[in-house]
Amino acid sequence: MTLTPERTGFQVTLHNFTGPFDLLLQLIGRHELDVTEVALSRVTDDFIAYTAALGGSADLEETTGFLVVAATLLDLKAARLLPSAEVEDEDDLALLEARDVLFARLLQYRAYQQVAALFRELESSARLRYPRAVSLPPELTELLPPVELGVDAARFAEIAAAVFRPAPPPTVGLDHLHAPSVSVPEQVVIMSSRLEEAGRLTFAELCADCEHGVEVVGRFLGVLEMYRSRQVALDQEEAFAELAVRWAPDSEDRGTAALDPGE
Amino acid sequence: MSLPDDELPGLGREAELDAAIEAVLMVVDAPVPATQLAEVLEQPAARVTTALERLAASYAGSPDASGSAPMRERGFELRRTDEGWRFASRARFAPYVERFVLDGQRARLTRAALETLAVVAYRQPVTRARVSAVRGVNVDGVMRTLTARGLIVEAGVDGATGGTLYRTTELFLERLGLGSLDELPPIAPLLPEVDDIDEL
Amino acid sequence: MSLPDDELPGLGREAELDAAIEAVLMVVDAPVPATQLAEVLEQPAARVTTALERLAASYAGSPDASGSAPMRERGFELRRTDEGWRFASRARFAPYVERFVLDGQRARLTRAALETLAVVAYRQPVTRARVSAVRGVNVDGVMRTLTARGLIVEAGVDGATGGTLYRTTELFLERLGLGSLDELPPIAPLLPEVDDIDEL
Repeated sequence: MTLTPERTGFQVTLHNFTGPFDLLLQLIGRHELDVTEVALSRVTDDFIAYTAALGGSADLEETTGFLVVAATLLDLKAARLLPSAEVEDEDDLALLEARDVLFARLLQYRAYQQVAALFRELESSARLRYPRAVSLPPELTELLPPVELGVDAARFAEIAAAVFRPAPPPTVGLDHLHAPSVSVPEQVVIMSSRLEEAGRLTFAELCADCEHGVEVVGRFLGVLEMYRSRQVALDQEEAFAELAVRWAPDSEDRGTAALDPGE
Repeated sequence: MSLPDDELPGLGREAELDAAIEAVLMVVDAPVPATQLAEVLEQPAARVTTALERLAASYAGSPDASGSAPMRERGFELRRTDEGWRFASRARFAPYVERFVLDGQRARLTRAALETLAVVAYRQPVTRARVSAVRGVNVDGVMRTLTARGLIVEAGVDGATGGTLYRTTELFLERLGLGSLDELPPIAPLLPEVDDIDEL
Repeated sequence: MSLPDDELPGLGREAELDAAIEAVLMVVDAPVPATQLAEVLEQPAARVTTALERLAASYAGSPDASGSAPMRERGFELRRTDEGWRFASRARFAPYVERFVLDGQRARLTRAALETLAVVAYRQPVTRARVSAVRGVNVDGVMRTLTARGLIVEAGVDGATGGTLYRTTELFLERLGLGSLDELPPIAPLLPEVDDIDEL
């Protein structure tokens, strides 16, 4: 790589891309990096250059999509430039989570992209054989009995309506209007009192009364908060095993969970 | 519409020309003039006519001009009419063909046919592709049946897509007991939640 | 409807049975099960199936079981599907056939449309917002196009978000040459389960 002081100007050398994931995948492909490796910081500059070039040509929503990914990439790159430290504070955890989400989305997007390519092949081979599909010759049509619809006009209209109506009949879901707002400190209070009483609860038990996904998320963040402030210890036999939360205020006992996210 | 030349099988050999003609005639739902075949196959009309005659003779069990062994008489024939050439069942098997046609036939329309007819009735004139899109299934066969039964007819060509347009017939009104299309019951009241069925 | 027996050509000889089958298949508008043919021809189903297989092989240019000279490969083939048998044009002549049958509207799907279709196919029923999240772009326009072309349809409302759900149609399956959704190729095994990620 040569370092030249002045910028050589931005050049579009990619195929048409649709959306930030598409662009990112193309950049990763161009650098011959594996998506599953930590390739993101290497393509960050390219990605941001393209986002900048997008400028006024894209609409607000589209630009936002690119900017969200660009910001995530920048964060990740910045994190890699700094000396690696203990992952302790929430920002680091958030960053790791952001990276994982981005990877997961990229992998997901790539999987659908591969399927789409397969669809293209299926589509082109499926249509090579055209079936014989012809009308009855007139001499045979004459043999047929007179046609009957078997319905009256009113019934015919009902059939038409059934065809045009989006199926099944829509029912308006109202749940989303009352999505509870969840405060992490509140969840910490709830869980503290329960843990103080029970001593030890699995995470599933702690969440047994949650009605919404967002409450589970709130409790999980609450557990992390309590772990950080040394109120609880965490036990987990192995990755993906059941997580148990123990009440252990101010103790040095950190539990047996493999929480090192640096792996 | 034009295809890259390298995708086209060459038709220099007679066997290949014959096969290409067979492929087209097997699928097309109307007699095809030799001149139109010649144009599409990019061959001289005389050569195509010779090929058609050769094919017709071979289906009848005559040895073909190439001197190869005669084929047995086939159950189909290549029939030449004023409008062009088309495949047809050989006349002497007509009893079986008629029995087959009547066997599967019911006087009453199927539910699928009624639904397709309903789309044509309320959206006419309408292309087959449009009807197909509304119903989410291929309607080619049903549209042919409705045409053969005299309930719908072709009504020109859609300017935008080039697709054939269809409308309902007098027979349709008669079978429904209506004097005119204006008497079709409105379906908007049956679709309270749909603002504009054209969107569908 | 019943015909006097003396009008029916005897089908004792294999060549005659083959020809009778050809004659019937020439007028059908949809695949015909061997059993239905057997009924109409008053022959054992096994004998009819053997004949159908013999015909299919002979159109492909294989010597038939009677040991007579091999026929050249024809421009048509006899196709067996789950629903039955019917004639179709041979794949390699598709470029010529398409010049006749394309109804002015067989635009290939764009990459964006295919990708969107892929997400709907594997996640159905699915809301537009969900598809949009997977693709990372707004998909409103593409979803409208796919709906207008009958490849996807509305399928109720998501209880949690109130968003309209979408699913693929039979037309979609037909377009890809699939018999059912079960035949969709398995999606890449490394696809992480990201349903929950979408919630965050």
